[in-house]
Amino acid sequence: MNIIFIAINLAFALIIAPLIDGFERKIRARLQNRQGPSILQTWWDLIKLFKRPTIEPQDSIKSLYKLAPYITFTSVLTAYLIIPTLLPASTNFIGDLILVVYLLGLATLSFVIGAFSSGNAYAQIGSNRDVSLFMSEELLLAFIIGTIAVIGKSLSFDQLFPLPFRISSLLALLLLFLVIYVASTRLPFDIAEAEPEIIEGPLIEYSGKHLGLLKYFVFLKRLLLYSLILDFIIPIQNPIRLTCYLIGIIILSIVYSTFEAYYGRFRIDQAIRILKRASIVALIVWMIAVVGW
Amino acid sequence: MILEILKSNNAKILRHDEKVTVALVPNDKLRTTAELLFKAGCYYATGAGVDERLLGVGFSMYHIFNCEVEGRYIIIKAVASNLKIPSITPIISGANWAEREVMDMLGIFFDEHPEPVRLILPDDWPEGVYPLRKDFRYNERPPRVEFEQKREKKPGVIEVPVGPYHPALHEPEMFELYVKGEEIVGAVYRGFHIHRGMEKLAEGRMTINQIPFLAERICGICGYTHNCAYVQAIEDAAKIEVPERALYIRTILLELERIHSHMLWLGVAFHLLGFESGFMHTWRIRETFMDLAELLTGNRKTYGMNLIGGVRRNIDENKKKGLSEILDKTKKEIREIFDNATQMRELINRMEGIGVLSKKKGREIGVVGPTARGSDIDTDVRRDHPYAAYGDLEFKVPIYKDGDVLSRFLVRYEEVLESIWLIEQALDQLPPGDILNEEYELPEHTICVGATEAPRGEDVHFAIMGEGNKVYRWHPRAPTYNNLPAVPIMLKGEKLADAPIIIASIDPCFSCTDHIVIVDGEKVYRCSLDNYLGGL
Amino acid sequence: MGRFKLITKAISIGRVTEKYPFVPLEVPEGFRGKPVIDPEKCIGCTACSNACPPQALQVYDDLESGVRVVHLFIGRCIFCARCQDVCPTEAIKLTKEFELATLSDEDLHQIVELQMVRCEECGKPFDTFRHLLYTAKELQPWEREMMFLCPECRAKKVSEKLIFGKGGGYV
Amino acid sequence: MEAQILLLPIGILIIAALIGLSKAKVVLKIVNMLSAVSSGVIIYDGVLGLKTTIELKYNLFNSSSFFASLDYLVFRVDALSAFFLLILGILSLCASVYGIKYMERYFEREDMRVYTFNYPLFILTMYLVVICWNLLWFIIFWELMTLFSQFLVAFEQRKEKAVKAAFKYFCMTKAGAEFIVLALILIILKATNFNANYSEIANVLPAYLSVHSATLYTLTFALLIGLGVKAAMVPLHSWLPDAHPEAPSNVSALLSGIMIKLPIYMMFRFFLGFFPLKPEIGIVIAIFGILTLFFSMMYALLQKDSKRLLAFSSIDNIGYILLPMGAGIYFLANGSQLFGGIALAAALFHTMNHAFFKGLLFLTAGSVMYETGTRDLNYLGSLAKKMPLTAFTALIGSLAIAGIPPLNGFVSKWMIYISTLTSPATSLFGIIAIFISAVTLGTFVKYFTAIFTKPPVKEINAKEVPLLMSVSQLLLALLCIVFGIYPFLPLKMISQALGSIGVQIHLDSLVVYPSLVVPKTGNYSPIIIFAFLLVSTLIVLLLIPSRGEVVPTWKTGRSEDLNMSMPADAYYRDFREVFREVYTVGDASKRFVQKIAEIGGMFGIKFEVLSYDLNSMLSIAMVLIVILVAVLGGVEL
Repeated sequence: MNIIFIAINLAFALIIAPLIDGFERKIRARLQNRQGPSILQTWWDLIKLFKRPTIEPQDSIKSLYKLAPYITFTSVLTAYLIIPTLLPASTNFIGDLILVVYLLGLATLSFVIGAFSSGNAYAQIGSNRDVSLFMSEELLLAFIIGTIAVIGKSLSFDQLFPLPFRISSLLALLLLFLVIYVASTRLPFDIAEAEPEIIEGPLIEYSGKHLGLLKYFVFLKRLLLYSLILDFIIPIQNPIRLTCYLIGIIILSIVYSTFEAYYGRFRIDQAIRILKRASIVALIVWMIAVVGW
Repeated sequence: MILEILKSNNAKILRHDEKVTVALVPNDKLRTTAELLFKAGCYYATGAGVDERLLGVGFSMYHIFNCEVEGRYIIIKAVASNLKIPSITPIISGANWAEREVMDMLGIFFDEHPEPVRLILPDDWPEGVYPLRKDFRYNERPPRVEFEQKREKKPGVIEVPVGPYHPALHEPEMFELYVKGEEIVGAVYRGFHIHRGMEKLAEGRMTINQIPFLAERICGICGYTHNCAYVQAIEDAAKIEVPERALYIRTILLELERIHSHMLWLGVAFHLLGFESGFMHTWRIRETFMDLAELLTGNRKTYGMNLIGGVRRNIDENKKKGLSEILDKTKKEIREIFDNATQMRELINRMEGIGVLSKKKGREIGVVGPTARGSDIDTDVRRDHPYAAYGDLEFKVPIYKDGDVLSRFLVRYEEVLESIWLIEQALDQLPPGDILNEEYELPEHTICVGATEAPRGEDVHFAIMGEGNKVYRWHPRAPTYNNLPAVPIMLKGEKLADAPIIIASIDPCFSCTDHIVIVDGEKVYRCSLDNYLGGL
Repeated sequence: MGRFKLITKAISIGRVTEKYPFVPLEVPEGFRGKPVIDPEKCIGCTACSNACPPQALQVYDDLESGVRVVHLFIGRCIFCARCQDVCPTEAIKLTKEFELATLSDEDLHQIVELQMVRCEECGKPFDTFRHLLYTAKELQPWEREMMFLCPECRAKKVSEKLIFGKGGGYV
Repeated sequence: MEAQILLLPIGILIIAALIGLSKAKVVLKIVNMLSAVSSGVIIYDGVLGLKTTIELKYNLFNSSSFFASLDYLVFRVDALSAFFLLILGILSLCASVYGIKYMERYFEREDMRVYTFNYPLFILTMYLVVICWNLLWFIIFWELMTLFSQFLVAFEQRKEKAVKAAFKYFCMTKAGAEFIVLALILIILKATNFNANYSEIANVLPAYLSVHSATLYTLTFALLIGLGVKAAMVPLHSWLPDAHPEAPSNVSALLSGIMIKLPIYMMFRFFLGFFPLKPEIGIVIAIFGILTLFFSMMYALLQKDSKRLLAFSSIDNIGYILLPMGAGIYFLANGSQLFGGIALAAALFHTMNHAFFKGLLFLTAGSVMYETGTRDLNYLGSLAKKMPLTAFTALIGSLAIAGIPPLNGFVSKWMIYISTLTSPATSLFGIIAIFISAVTLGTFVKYFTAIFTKPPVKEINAKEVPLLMSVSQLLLALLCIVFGIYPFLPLKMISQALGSIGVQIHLDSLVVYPSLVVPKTGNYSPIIIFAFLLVSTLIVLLLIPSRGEVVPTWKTGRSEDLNMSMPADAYYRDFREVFREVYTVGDASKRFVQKIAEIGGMFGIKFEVLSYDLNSMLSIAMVLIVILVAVLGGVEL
């Protein structure tokens, strides 16, 4: 039964993730007085990219450069085995919160190594920023995980979904909201792919199918993180969970894309500093959780 | 007092009136004259070399100084004795490019020039072929010559190429940033990738009333002020009475152009800071001004309104009414947008204290326009050399002291509001009468200069009248030509992430700068601004 | 706070971009678009070709067939409307059309051919018929008779007149 | 009879050392091979030891003096020793096989006898330290181990740096050893009246210490310092980053692979075997662990010398071992068997993992040196083209050390987090551990990309290393993968090992095939994850195949070749800038130690930070011993 559920969740994610991006593009267009592209546009883009041929820069390490997008893509797919998206699948025989975090770590790692292998200066600078951001983001995330673990007395999702209602859990979720925003490479924090100075950074040499995979990866990652935060909130066995979940996703994407449309890009050091401050807040939240509020 | 200086250096005054002073200075006195003028508060505007062999003089160099205190342009002429003229770059570093340009284009050599290498001509251009000499036909194309690239990698830094094709630059130019981690430890500029041969074209083929349309195409954004500058130069030479109404119409259009140019820049600035919605808002408002221009002139951008002696289209009553209505509306909107946008901390943080240019450095290089006003240099051609109708209108010149990107940003923002105010005044006081005066005859061999305050700064056109409805020599100088050398200074020690906004902060208009050159061919890295700006 | 003001502003204003390629775009009166020569009105006076800055308008005579060709190449045109200004018969006008992208070069050329008058004496075509008529108005009556002479022959004729007086010489 | 097998490696290694005294070229091969063989035997011993306890007794001399305690030389392999024997065996096997080719590079430059004589003895002494069952003999072997290893560190005698590093290492560990001596004197004087046999101690000591708590704390203090120096626990680590890079790479592999684990082994013996379990001791150890892993890894981020970077990360991993050990002691003392067991298991598991991937990484660094002759990350680059095999193994090592599933590093880290995070007292440890493991990832992205992928400043000519070297790398890489995907085997050993010091972990509740399950706390199924990753990657590769044409790298339209290589010291500049407090604290503490040393210097006592004067080092240690004994006497009366 679970297996089927997981399969359905996976399929759902694969289909819906680009649509969510299309939806967000529509919202941003609306906030910028534009007619936006249609919601399907992201899907068309992906299909076009998958049709295009790929190229290999001559300074690149071919094998790594070519393999990296696939690993990146599949590692986030693997995370979908664990986090229930559409249907409430019990996943405690596969993995827990720690595993999800580290799978995303794997994704980042392979993404970055692929970029480094492309041998382009912009890619190196970009992935350098990416890793710096990842490390500081991980500090905040670590505190949140600690808080959640202390609150839920567990790390496996069966125990954690939904999180018991406390002050600390609310604050933790708020911080998680921020981390997710950072992790989903959105505008104030898309420093690694900053277009004006380092031209999409790590992605610069990637083209065609590779690029398509990496873009697809980003959309899947976003949906995954959405589902994570929603699962923490919505009771897993609730009959109306499905509707709540879908509404939640829509709300999240509206809020996120509004933020994205109305923030200027941070410089990398500013971003790291912000995350550092946030993690100090997280430390306090952790204390609150330990106290037991 | 200028006259004293010139006389004391036994210069021969060729022309002296309220606008322009032209003097022939003996070569041995050239440097002292230049120094004295510089000390007296005249700033080096530009220099132009002329092949005057047809006038029986030989090759000569014109150094054009902008004397703000007296509101006049001083043109020092020096005649080359067997192709040699003493260089004034050791005294005025601003003359570096001008003199090198003349070296490339006319083959006049400047003694003791610190850096006598090619600036403009590409490396595959044959030695000893000088495109601006009169015996070089305007449609001639010399053969390529082979050359070897000599260049070694810099260890310990990444050499980040910015351009020729880079989204941060909207025109093909080449910066090369030496980056350590995120910090820029050095920068190098290589320009002159665009080659349209306008000067040669104007001298070779065009009649005096056709050149305005060529001049308008020097710049893709602020073409009309070039057009005006040229027209003013000729009118100044021929002493033409331009109808009042025409002057007012010119003023209106100039300010309209300034507004749309600044709005464009502000939008781009937002875009470079990653604030896309700000970009959209700004350009949404800019669009109304584009439509206004279209309404008044029949085209969004290239107005084509000027002829020698006036303008071609009138502003009738209902156009006037529509104009003032729209202005009222948009003024409020602009205020709203920018007052709110400047409350967004992250934008301000990205601009505050970034890319600082000190007043002293700025004077040395001779930066102009908002770049200068951003670093506390109080200069504005509209006020110092009143042209068009600016004499009768009142406006204030915004000055900021910090010299960082933010102050340039604010200068431009305030200038937008000032321009709207100017247009409103001009519309109110728009005098009646005709708009074009075609009764004039053109003098021969008169040396004249016209200047306007382009959105990017002072815009100087130097011309010598020729026989029969032609110009003998025409040398426009775009503001970016003076501002570019400041960029590497601003870049040094900043973060790579700030490079685009810093480069953009002078509102560079590369094509305007490059318009002169006549050839194309594959450029390689050669000249480095740093070499004379105490660089890397 | 300013951020939220901007957001509300944007929402209140709504969409401002247009579905342009799918809906036509309005341009105001006096828009300077694609120039078009009216072959009926054109008299081939070459005023436009002299005024045209980019030499998009060129006028040349085909002496064999005796045709004056007025050739407008829009690929070079800068839409300055100087031709419109100088045209004596308002034959050339700038339309509102601005979508000039095309796949075939021909669309960018407009060629007007005008019949030329041959000189009565030497038979060399020297001017378009229309231009001759246009100028005929302000000709003196005594000039009318040598209207159909090319400038050279006319000059000859005139000098003869001056030498031999009216009605040709004494006997 | 079977027990005699314990003597076999001793014999072989001594013979090897004796052969090693000759200058002949072939000796190198012979010595390495003999060491390899003996390592094989050691592995066999380990396997044997896991089955049954092996014991050998020798009655050396009959005396009833202080030396009575030296009387019985007992070799005994219980499950714990066996576990460490396995690690030692596998690692020294790889190192020796690797050394056969690798050491040839030194022929013309160095006197090989330094290596050929000391290397086998070094392995031998480590072997003896693990198997001996007598505290006094242990300290003797321990000192010998220090001695031989420091000769190996000083292998390149011409390099002043090497010699200095070796001497610093020797002095510090020697001084540390004095503390151990102190501890053991206290034990055999006070508790066990001159009986130094482990079993005896294990019987008597806990009861005694539970009464005399002052002695307990003194012992804990002394042992933490003494063993901590050897294990490079953070306040006492400063010898390691100098010593490890200087040794030949296969020796460095042994040094940080197994040698710095022996103190861990002894800590298990003492703190779990001999001492009563006290929560505060656990917490203290855990705090030391946190300090260790935090600071060392933050400093590892700065390094631009490949082996120095690895050395720092060795310290970091010691932290990753100390942390769960302390936590485990804490849990056990508080009677939560489940988490205590898991934490201790995690400690042992990480010991093993670290031995494997760090050994592997040191070998790859060695291979790079072997080909290019440099350790400078700024200069290296793009070697993956030239040495694909090494690059592959290095990648596996980096992934494993960064704790990326489904490799072995993740399993142990996962166990650490699971055990620590959920309970409030220890969850901060877990949090910091998570953060640091992200920093580890960053560091090893730097290590890998700087050596293997980023374009070099100028062309480097290198080729793939000879087979013998890559074989040992591949073996270790294989172990990293296998133990990652199938952690149940090592866990079984570990449960035995812990069982032998009286800690029960309920393996059957932990391993619910095919996944590791901590009831109501966490779960991880390496097999499913691995299978899914593999299969889905293959499927995507089939669906979206990528074969592209080769084009020049895009340089925004520039034609000439630019220096596109990111200098290693430019990595993560801003991150370091923002987290500069860490470094200020670190440097401040360094200065603080120096200050103390200066004050000490005024009393004629000199710390290693000031000079490398052996006598003064010993004298400090002696003085400290005297003081401590006096204090203790005061307490006891």
